[in-house]
Amino acid sequence: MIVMKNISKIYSRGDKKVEALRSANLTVNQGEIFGIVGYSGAGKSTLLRCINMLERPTTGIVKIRDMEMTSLNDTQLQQARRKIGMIFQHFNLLSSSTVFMNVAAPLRLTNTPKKEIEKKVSELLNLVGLSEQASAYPSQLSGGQKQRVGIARSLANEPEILLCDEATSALDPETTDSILELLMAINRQLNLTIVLVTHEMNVIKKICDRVAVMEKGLIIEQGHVIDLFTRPQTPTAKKFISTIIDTQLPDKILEIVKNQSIPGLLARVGFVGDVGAAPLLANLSSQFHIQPNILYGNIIEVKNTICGSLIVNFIGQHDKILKVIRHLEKYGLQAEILLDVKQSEVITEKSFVERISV
Amino acid sequence: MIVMKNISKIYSRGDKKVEALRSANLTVNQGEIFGIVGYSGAGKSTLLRCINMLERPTTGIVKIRDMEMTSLNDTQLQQARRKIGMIFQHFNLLSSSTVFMNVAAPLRLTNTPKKEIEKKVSELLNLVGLSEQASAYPSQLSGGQKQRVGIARSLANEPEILLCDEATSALDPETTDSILELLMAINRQLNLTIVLVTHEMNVIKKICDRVAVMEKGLIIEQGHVIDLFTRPQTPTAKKFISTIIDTQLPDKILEIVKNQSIPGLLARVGFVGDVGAAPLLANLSSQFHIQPNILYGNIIEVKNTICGSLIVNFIGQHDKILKVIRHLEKYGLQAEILLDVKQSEVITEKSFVERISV
Amino acid sequence: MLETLFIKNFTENGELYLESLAATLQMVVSALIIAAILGFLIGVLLVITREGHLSENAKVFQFLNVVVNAMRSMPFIILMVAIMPLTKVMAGTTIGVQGAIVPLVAFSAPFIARLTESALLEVDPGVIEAFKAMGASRRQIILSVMLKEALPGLILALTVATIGLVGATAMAGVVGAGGLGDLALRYGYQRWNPEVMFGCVFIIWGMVQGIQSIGNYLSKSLRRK
Amino acid sequence: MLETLFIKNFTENGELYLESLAATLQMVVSALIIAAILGFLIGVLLVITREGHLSENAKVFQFLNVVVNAMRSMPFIILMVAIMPLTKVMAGTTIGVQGAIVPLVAFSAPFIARLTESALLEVDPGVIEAFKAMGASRRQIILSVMLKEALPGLILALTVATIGLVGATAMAGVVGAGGLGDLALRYGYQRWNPEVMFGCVFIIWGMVQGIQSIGNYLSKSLRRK
Amino acid sequence: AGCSNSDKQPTSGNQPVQQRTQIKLGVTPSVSEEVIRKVKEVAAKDGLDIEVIVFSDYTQVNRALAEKQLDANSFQHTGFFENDKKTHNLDLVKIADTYTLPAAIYSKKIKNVSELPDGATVALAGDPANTARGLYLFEKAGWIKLREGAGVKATVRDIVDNPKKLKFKEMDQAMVLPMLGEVDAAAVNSNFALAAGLNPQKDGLVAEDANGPWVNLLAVRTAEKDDPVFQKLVKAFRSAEVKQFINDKYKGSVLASW
Ligand SMILES: Nc1ncnc2c1ncn2[C@@H]1O[C@H](COP(=O)(O)OP(=O)(O)OP(=O)(O)O)[C@@H](O)[C@H]1O
Ligand SMILES: Nc1ncnc2c1ncn2[C@@H]1O[C@H](COP(=O)(O)OP(=O)(O)OP(=O)(O)O)[C@@H](O)[C@H]1O
Ligand SMILES: [Mg+2]
Ligand SMILES: [Mg+2]
Repeated sequence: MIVMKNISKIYSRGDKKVEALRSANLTVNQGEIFGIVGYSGAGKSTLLRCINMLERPTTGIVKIRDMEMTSLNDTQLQQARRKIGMIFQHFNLLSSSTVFMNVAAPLRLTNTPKKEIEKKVSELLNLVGLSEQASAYPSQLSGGQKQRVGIARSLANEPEILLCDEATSALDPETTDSILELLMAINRQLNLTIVLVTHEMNVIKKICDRVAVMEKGLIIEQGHVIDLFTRPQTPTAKKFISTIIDTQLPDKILEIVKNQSIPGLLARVGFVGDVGAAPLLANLSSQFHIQPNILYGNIIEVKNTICGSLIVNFIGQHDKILKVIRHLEKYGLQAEILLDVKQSEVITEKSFVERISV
Repeated sequence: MIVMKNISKIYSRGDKKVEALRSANLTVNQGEIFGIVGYSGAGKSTLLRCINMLERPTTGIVKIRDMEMTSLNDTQLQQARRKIGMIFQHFNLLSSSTVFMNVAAPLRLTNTPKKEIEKKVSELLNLVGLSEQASAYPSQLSGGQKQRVGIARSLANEPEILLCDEATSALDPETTDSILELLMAINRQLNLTIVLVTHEMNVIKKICDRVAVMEKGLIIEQGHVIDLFTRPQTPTAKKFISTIIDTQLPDKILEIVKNQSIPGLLARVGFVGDVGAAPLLANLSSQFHIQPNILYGNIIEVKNTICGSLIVNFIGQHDKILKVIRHLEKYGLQAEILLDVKQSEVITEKSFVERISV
Repeated sequence: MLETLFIKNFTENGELYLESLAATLQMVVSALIIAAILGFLIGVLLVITREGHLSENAKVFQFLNVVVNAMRSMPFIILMVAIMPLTKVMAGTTIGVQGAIVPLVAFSAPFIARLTESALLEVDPGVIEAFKAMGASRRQIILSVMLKEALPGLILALTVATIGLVGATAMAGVVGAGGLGDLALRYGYQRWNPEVMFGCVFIIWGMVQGIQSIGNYLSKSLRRK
Repeated sequence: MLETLFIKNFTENGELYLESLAATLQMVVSALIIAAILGFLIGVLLVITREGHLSENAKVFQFLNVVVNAMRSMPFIILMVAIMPLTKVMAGTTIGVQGAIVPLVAFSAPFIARLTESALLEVDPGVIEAFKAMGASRRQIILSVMLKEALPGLILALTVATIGLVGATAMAGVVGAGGLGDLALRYGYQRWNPEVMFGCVFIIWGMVQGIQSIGNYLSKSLRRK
Repeated sequence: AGCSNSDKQPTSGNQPVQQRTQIKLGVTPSVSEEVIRKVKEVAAKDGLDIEVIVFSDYTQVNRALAEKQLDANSFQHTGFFENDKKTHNLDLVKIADTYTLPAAIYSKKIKNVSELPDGATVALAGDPANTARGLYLFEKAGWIKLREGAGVKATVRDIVDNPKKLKFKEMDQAMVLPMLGEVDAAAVNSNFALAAGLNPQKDGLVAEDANGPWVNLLAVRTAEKDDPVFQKLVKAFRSAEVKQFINDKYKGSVLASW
């Protein structure tokens, strides 16, 4: 659906050149919800803006279906853009128009009949929870309300592709959820393709199929969301994941473990999908006489797949525990030994923390 | 430190009156980091802006130390404001000034010597990771970079109170963390009082001492963060908490449980602090011959306190399980029975989900 | 005292004032309508043909820039003479109120163009971008975004221009068009008749005050920032 | 052909042009400096005394509004006559270049005030708020926020006003101030010396073009939106 | 700007000659306008309808007449008329002399022309109809010498001798008198002197002769000079009533030439 090849974008700032994008490559399939994450200034917005030519890439090719965006003339580009909705990081609303008129704008561009506009806009305002604000002006809205106007506007002309730049960053969780559900519904019903820049892993987790991680103008990691969540390759990806799967063992717990006198091993146990990790763990005690104490961790649902990451203190003899870990791995879990509890004193605090952090 | 009494604020929009605040009461102590959460449009920004009189409350009193802000004259208000930093939801940077000059602005207002300004600003830019952007103009920055300029600016004149309106909403987790650490450091070292509007529970969890939940212009819940996380009183609070302690059992897991033939009880087990919940659970199997299977849940650290919420499937006879639960409660855990696994078929899907959701 | 003087002045010279007021109004209104349309048009072109804007075109920009400057360089009377052949063709006459309108347009339009240009340059580029992204045509962006967003500024610009035009009509007496300004000059200034002079200035001031008030009011009630 | 005509014209009438150019420059520069300062001041006051602004004050606003309108109502020549006593006190004379400067200021300042007002009204209220929150004094907000943020607009306004002032100097001939515009009118137009007329217009156009180019350049390079 | 199709103008000029009862007549403000309004009254009794169009500047009136936008004009003296005809190549002709407005030198500083100090500043009107008059007055006062044959087109550039090193301020004719206090002496047209209550004969240091080249006139297009309508006009103008009006109103500052 969307193919971006070797996209680079160089801004000049005074006489300094800023490389916002350096040969980025991206393919988004039809009907997919594609997430882009990355640190502030990584080039996410720039990449997104290259898709609909708001920013002309310095080099590289952008194709949507088989249309080469970079080579379209003005009229063709206008036609192409009418099928692409966009939600802006800074909203970009008409300050002189009411909420209603802002949402109606894309419809008015295509001379939609007035009746239809009214119907469609009321519907959208209802969906984003702004029916009461229909006649307010943007300056009379709260931050989140403005963002919702932008969202409603981007959906008004039923686009085939939706580009979202931090579409929910100013929204509370409830509103975010309802917007995400709305996007998923449209995605399913109308086969809408969505490219979504965000820094909220909750958003990625809830709706994205695939995700790309950007850093310094490059796409450094790309793949299915589950893979990113369970096997992040780069430190950046790990950092992002850690916001919802927090596997950095807190000092508090560390202390408890250190003061423990019984021998054991501290390990991170990860699992994905319906492997029934919990029963497996629970059965260890009767099967192997090893007590698995879950000290810390999360089990979450990533787009219909359960995945978890737990810090487990296995109490018992080392050889037995190793057997247990083999056993777990046989069932598809990943286990990583972090610490020998009895020997913890010999490991310096620093290297210790390093070892147990994922 | 900050006392707000019976604050109401009525905007007029055309001939409609909008009650943005309806008799809100708030007390923030010296040196405290105080969070305000609430749905979009709840009145959070308005409340924050009433603290430094950017918005004059329609009724009510605002006191900072024993100074009544509402009755200050212009000069006094200016003096008072010099000790209050503010980070705006929409950044509000000088578009005609470089990043450096934007951050230097508060210092220049007080005629700080040039040398000192240079030192201070470089320091701040370094802290927010914008040293390289010092000579860029706001329009040349990414969203998150703009926000960081706003943060640096608000800290420039070493305020005693910092008002943050969604200060990290455009920031990636890494940058957010470093900003939050910075704020905590200043809070500890200089006894800075921080009032922080956000919709990210991660932020609340990481740095806030107390928190208020707003809805429709009212403060509907207020208290220590741990209490909010462990015993949220209102649906709004619960919704916010659920973004990081997700206790809404996914359908996937539900199915597994329903297809299980062994008798048992599904329960939510919550714990706070160093109760050693994990070993307790782990020991059940040997002590009571009850297998606790952790199906879902999170254990997180909320400002130095471990707290968790786990959905546990206790496998065994009901009477034994009830004994177990008593046992757990004795040790300070909370347990709530959600479902009789063997009888799950008689409970309708809907009421079932309702019951298991917190 | 002063009041009775005023009343005397206005009753005595009533017809004179009325006639001149009519001439002024006729000139201002006709010239304004045409000049505003032309000025907006040129102003829009001056903005969109700039570097990096909607229809970047250095040649058109330079051409318009030079023409507007050239017209603004000529003292009104010389401008009047310079375009007389055009006036003759367009208005059928070069004297009287009819003959004054074309030169007044030629005087006001470039001025309105410059003010329009200034106002349009203040429009938030982000909003223009949003409409580009929606697939709005150039015409749609100009009409529904630029002109709409700049409206409060444009109204103030038009107010300034209208008042400038009222001032310029004073010089239309050169081609025998009459009007309040001309009356003030002829009777008041040249014949040293302070009553008539101040009578005229007073009426003009009333007009100006009215125009400005309307402009301020409209601009303010449309400003939503 | 045309070129040689030009050269002949400028060498023959060289002294005349130089003298007039000097007079024009003297008038424009002196009047501009004073008018800009006054105009900025009044423009700022017209903004900050508005309802809901920095120093809301209906009386001051109304007073300035009326005065500015009154001054803009008077045809330049009448304004010149009306303020003659003031001119005498301030400039020591009412004739010549010296005597023309005060009226030119009185003509330009209200105009600059209006343009300043328009430009300042475009400043983002959010930024003003941010500085209020920092505890900036009114003076600091005006200087470091409003004037700074509106600078690109203010420069264009000043450009428009300067060119208007160049136009107005043509009328300063009324009090014997001379200048290019006056030369164009008296020698060129009234005595039908097309060469001189177009020579003058050409020089003025050169000035105007220069002023506009500088204005455009500065405004553009300062615009950071 | 010659317009060959100017016949289509909606003036009364294209009616059959005998039936013309209406003319458009151009004037400039002040005396010429005031006199013509009286003439209009008189002519009305004779069935002649005069539409008066006031031009606040001299430069357009002859041209408007030549282009048939007017039928006659009355605002200028002979010197200006002859010169304007030549420069703009206008086919116009005088049909009658009207009156003279003698200009004079006035001063608030000196009582006699010989008292004028060296380096003095003198003011005069800068427009083509009046500059030469001022300069010739200065020559008559013995202050300067003009180039031989400079005539009605004379400007300060035609001064060949300026022994007193006088500085000349050319200004709007209406401004000269109000500025009298600013300069050492000034040449002022009598319609302005009149308004200020000055009489050229009594108050002026040097005054023009009553019948120099500065006598005013009625002008029409050459082709129509024999149109009987203009005889009616001349008759009305040079009537006793008008003369009476002039004498009463201007008390000797304007001299009727009939
Ligand atoms: N100037 C105004 N005029 C009219 N209504 C306003 C104005 N400013 C805010 N409001 C309304 O007041 C209510 C509270 O706004 P506020 O900005 O305080 O919300 P918020 O809690 O900060 O929301 P968000 O999280 O979306 O920023 C909203 O419904 C908003 O529409
Ligand atoms: N117009 C511009 N001129 C110069 N540099 C620019 C411009 N726009 C963006 N940049 C730079 O390009 C880089 C990438 O910017 P971009 O907006 O794509 O970042 P982002 O990933 O969207 O960040 P954020 O999450 O903070 O919004 C940044 O370093 C920014 O400073
Ligand atoms: Mg971005
Ligand atoms: Mg808000």
